[in-house]
Amino acid sequence: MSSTPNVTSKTPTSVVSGKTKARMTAILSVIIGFYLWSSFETDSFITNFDAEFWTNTWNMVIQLFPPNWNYAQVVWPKLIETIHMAIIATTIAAILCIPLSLLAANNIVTSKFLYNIVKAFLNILRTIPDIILAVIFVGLFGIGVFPGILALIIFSLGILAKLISETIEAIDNNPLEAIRASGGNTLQVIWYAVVPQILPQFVSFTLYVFEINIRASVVLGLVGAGGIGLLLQQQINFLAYQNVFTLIVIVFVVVVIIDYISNKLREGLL
Amino acid sequence: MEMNMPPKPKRSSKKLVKRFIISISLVALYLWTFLSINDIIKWDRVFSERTITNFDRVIPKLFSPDYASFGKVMEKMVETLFIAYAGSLMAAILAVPFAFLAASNMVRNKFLNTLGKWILNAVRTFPEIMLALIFVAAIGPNAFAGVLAIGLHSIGMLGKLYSEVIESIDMHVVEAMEANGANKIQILFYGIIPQVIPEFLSYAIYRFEIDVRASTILGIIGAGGIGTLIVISVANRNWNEVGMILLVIIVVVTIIDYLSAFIRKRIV
Amino acid sequence: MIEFKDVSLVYPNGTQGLKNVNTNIKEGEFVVIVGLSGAGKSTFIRSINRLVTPTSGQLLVEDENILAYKGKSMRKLRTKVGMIFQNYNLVKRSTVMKNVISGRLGHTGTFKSIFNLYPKEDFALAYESLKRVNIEEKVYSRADQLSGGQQQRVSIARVLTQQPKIILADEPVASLDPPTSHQVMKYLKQINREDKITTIVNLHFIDMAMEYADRIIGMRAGEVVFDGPASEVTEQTFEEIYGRKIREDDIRGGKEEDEQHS
Amino acid sequence: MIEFKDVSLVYPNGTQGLKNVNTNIKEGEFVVIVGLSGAGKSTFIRSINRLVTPTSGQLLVEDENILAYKGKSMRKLRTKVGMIFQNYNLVKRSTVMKNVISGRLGHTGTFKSIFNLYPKEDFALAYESLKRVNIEEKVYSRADQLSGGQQQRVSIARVLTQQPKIILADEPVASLDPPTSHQVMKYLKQINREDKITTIVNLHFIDMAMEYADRIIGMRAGEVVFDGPASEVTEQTFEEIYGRKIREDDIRGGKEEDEQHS
Amino acid sequence: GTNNEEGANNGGNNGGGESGGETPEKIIMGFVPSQDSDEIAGTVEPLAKQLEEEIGIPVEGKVMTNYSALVEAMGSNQVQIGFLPAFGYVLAHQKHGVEVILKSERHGSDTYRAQYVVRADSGIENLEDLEGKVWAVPDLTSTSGFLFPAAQIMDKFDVKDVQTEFFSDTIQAGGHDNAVISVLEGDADVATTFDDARTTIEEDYPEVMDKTKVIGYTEDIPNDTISVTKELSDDLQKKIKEAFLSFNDNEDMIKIMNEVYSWDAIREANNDEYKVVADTYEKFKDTITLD
Ligand SMILES: Nc1ncnc2c1ncn2[C@@H]1O[C@H](COP(=O)(O)OP(=O)(O)OP(=O)(O)O)[C@@H](O)[C@H]1O
Ligand SMILES: Nc1ncnc2c1ncn2[C@@H]1O[C@H](COP(=O)(O)OP(=O)(O)OP(=O)(O)O)[C@@H](O)[C@H]1O
Ligand SMILES: [Mg+2]
Ligand SMILES: [Mg+2]
Repeated sequence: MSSTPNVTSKTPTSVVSGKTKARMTAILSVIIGFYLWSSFETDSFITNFDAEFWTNTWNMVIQLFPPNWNYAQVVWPKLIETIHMAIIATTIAAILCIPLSLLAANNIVTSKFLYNIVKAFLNILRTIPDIILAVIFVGLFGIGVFPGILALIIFSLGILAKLISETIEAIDNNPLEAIRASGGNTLQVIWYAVVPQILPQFVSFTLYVFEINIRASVVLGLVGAGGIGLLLQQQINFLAYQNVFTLIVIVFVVVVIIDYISNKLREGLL
Repeated sequence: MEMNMPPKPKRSSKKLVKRFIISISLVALYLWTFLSINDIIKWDRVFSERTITNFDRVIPKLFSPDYASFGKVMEKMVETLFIAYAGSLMAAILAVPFAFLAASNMVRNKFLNTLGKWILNAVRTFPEIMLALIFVAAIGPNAFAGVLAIGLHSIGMLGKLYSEVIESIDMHVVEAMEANGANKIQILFYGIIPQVIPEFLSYAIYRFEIDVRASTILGIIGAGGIGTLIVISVANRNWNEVGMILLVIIVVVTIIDYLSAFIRKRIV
Repeated sequence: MIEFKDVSLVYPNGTQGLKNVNTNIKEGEFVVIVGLSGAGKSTFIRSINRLVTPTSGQLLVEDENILAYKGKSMRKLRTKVGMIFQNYNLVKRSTVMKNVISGRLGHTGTFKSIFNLYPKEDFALAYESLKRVNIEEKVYSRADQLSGGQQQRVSIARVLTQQPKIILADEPVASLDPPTSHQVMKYLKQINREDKITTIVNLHFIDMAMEYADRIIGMRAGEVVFDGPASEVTEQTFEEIYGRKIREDDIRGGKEEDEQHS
Repeated sequence: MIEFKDVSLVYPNGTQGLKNVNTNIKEGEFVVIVGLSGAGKSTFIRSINRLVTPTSGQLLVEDENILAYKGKSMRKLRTKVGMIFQNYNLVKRSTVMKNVISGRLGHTGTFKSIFNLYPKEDFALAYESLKRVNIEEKVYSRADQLSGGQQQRVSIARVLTQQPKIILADEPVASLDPPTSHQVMKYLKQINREDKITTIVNLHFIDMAMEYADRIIGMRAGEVVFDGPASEVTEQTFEEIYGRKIREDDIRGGKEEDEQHS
Repeated sequence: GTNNEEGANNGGNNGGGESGGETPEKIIMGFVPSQDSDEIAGTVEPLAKQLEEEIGIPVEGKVMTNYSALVEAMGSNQVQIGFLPAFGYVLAHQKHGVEVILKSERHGSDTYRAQYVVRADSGIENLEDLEGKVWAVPDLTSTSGFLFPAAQIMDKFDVKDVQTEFFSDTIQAGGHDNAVISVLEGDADVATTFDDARTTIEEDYPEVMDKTKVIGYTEDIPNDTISVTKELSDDLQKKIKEAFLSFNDNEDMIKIMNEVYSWDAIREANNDEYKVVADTYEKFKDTITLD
């Protein structure tokens, strides 16, 4: 070795600068501080995990077993209803989200005003919990599948439009420039440069939302918006946990199948 | 210049068959859906006069929130926030080991890998409401039951997202560390964690946003939060109060959205 | 054909992209712009098809001041001016044909283009262009299956399909290895000769510039510091463009070159 | 120091990465490997620190056959062999210091390294290395805030901190522009001379190879087709390496070069 | 159980342990607002406060809109006092040995009935006419909306599966109000609800009283309960019982209870009174099918 390192006062002794260190410490303290506060407010203490907690949990969990397969036959019709609801809601949301997400992408829309309006609208849409949407639509249209579908549409539209518009914002802008430079107008730019780039993500996000919709309908049924959740609520009310578990397993299998199919589709597209 | 037309594109018959099958199944799926959904939805009822009067009755009330209940609603909203925060933070940490297990570039064992993915999937499928029920039974009807339900459920989703982040890291960096003789744990701390931490944080914050919304449902079974209020005011047809709840949720969640977007931008 | 009259461009953040540029490019010329990174080469080129808009001066293309153009007239300008980019700017997931035919977008109605209803001649033209850059057998491949050099040839074919009067090329070979670079430059030169298309190319390497250019424009800090035929380039020119004495390093593989050829 | 004895490597998919390679690299040599894309240059280099494992033959480093190495002995080998990559392979979001000090991971206990408890000397060494490539003022910048050339210098500093006996560099300048390329090559050469570290570099450009190499190894389709001092490279050599007659195109900026220097 | 007030107190927040009879440090009181009432309460705070004063142990009140969690929480003795609807109580008693100590009195009665509502112009006059009609049920777990009327029809017409054998179709309306509305709107021919659910929608549907009529009632159903877990010591149970009963003499409390829970008074109760619900449930335990 030609030069032995000479330790001087200028020699750094840490991997980050002092300023960064201080900032990290501050951030960490804030996170932990908040956590302690909310632990306090919600009585979440590690001491709650005492033996009693585990026995009680265990007593509940064993009641789930074994799943009652006889109950499965009751589930089928509602499961199919759930799938139908999810298909319709996802399809409509996917169609509606196209113009919305284009308008909410800052590399497509040059008008800051329009962009902000659409973005704000989508943000508000996303803030509303699915359960409230369902409750309101049930209030408007009466109990049934229809308000459920509406709630799912609005709910998934918010998610989908956000995901897609972020995808659009992240695409390679160079081809857009190339099309623009050869005289294409906005629609042509979208069709030739944006659509091919986002198509795989569009499909995969749509399938993702489809999965979310299936899961969400488990919740919606609680307030009378159709689907499999209605059964969940009833079985919980009868304290029939084996049936509940059957239901959960069935939903799980459906979701896994959807996951599988969507992976295959994604592979085919990319 | 003589003009030649390009040759017709060759398509392999296998691909054609595949496309054909996919198209047919899609069409069939939609036919089936629309035909059967027509039986379920009673269109004449959905678009009855009653619906119109419902609109007249409900919508104006929704838009004139009952400000008197602000205090009550806000109190429950704050509780909801605390539940969501404690739950997401718990999940943000506990999801990490599962994520590494499920990431195919970290655990080369296909069996363990699939196992990890299945665990995460299964956890995600368990409805929050059922989890909350179990925890209410275990520790009583309080916010902590909600925290556990939200936390456990979130592990499923965060674990999945985390594992995708891990799968997308720059493995060249890992290779570079390997090349200078670092062992596995050193690689983890020097090569992998710095790459994933900002995304992890960002997803955790994102999950917090979702959890705020998700924890609204917990109140139904007494696990805290704003859910009880929602159900009761709807059952009492107190749409003004529903309007107030809606307003509070929109405002609070929007503020959180902005804050978290701001923080996430600074992290990455 | 293209005339810069005291053109300046200040970017919103205050960077001076162009500074009082005056120059005149004649029809059919093959001009190469050289300069250091940040000298304003891209800004110069992109002003011509208004991808950026100069903040003062006049820029005439075919005797019309294009700086006032907007909307439709701008699109019309752009159909006349083809552009080739450093990173090819192809839509990676579309086929070569779809990329090449997109050169005709400016000539085709929105509706027709969206449903791929191009006239037969356009397809023929696109195919012809692919043939001219010897890549016709890839016509239905996806763009991301091609190598860099092939992608750049496709992007040349796209420009050819556009049938432009001017071709702008912004560092078309910066991402390519030397043999491929020369191939691409040769195609550009050949098209320039055969079709009499005015061609303006940005290059990083002054040596390659001298090999192909009719005329070289040297830029530095937004200003034109040299403008003349390739044969007039001297050490002095280097100094002006790079702001210091020429060093062997400025040319890839300096001194051993001579041994090589001896 | 490094001896390939009839080394072959077949990738799992059947590609022959190396084919009966026999060569001997002596301590302190500066060897440049050239060859077309896919010739096996990377495979050659990566065999030496066992990032890939040859499937037959013997590979001796300091007279020990490293092909049998596993786990601990392999990590020990790797602490002796530093590596520089085309894309720098820095952890983008970590500071320069953290990246450079990671060169000492192989010398540091797991626990200490996790909590950044390096001895003072290590920090000093890391800082010293940064100084040697003239980038010490960036010590607390994040790696992604640096330009390509700077990143590559950091990655050299990382290797220096490792205090290796051998440095491998896999196309260290392929992503850099010519002046920066030369700068990086010069640092490598300088380190090779000052510290007597055996250095093996892959390059795409034969001209740059000749400028820096003590010795050039030409590869083609997994085989060594030339092996000798830079001065012995002839047109014949080119033919062997590139599989065809040398053309002016093979060197960036061919013929005008001579005019240039006249 | 015997009193071992000191011994069984395990010091935990929520008590616990299986030894019958203890005095926890704190009592949790769970309240499920009865779906079978016109106004649904959102708070149990005033009751809890008053009770705390009377028995001298901290009392915390919790409201939940679904009784199953309350039943389970009482099962694990995380909640000691539960305001359970009749059906919920029966389940809790069977599964966890929860005991009823009190019940509510509404409109001067400690029981209520379920009613059959049909459109006034439908020509349906009595239960016989209902055969083959469409039935709107608030919820299959509702005591008045489903269990009692179904049992009545079962016995009267000797059918096994009321939903499919007697009625032509069953709609789950999702609430007593919704059940009435679906009759009003013609989606169903008959709704079974508590007596009289129509008043809850009168404000929104002023015509409801004229356009519909009640053609029959079921037998009496006991009102909602105040129940306690078996782990509570007899002494404490007694104290709690007395405290609640004393509210009957407290004008303020009566007022609160009436306003918030539409309770007029609190009465003593024992498990036998709920046997009728248990029996009814027994009939359905295996035959309740959904859809
Ligand atoms: N959109 C922009 N906003 C602000 N400044 C810009 C913008 N584009 C370019 N610049 C600046 O303008 C100057 C000229 O940039 P230009 O891209 O024209 O240089 P160039 O010669 O093409 O360089 P390079 O060889 O790196 O492509 C540079 O200082 C650059 O940083
Ligand atoms: N992991 C691998 N699996 C299969 N084949 C490989 C793998 N890595 C390299 N190859 C193949 O081995 C051959 C030699 O590759 P290598 O990367 O050594 O070439 P190279 O000379 O470094 O080329 P380049 O200049 O492109 O880096 C090539 O044909 C390559 O496709
Ligand atoms: Mg440029
Ligand atoms: Mg290589």
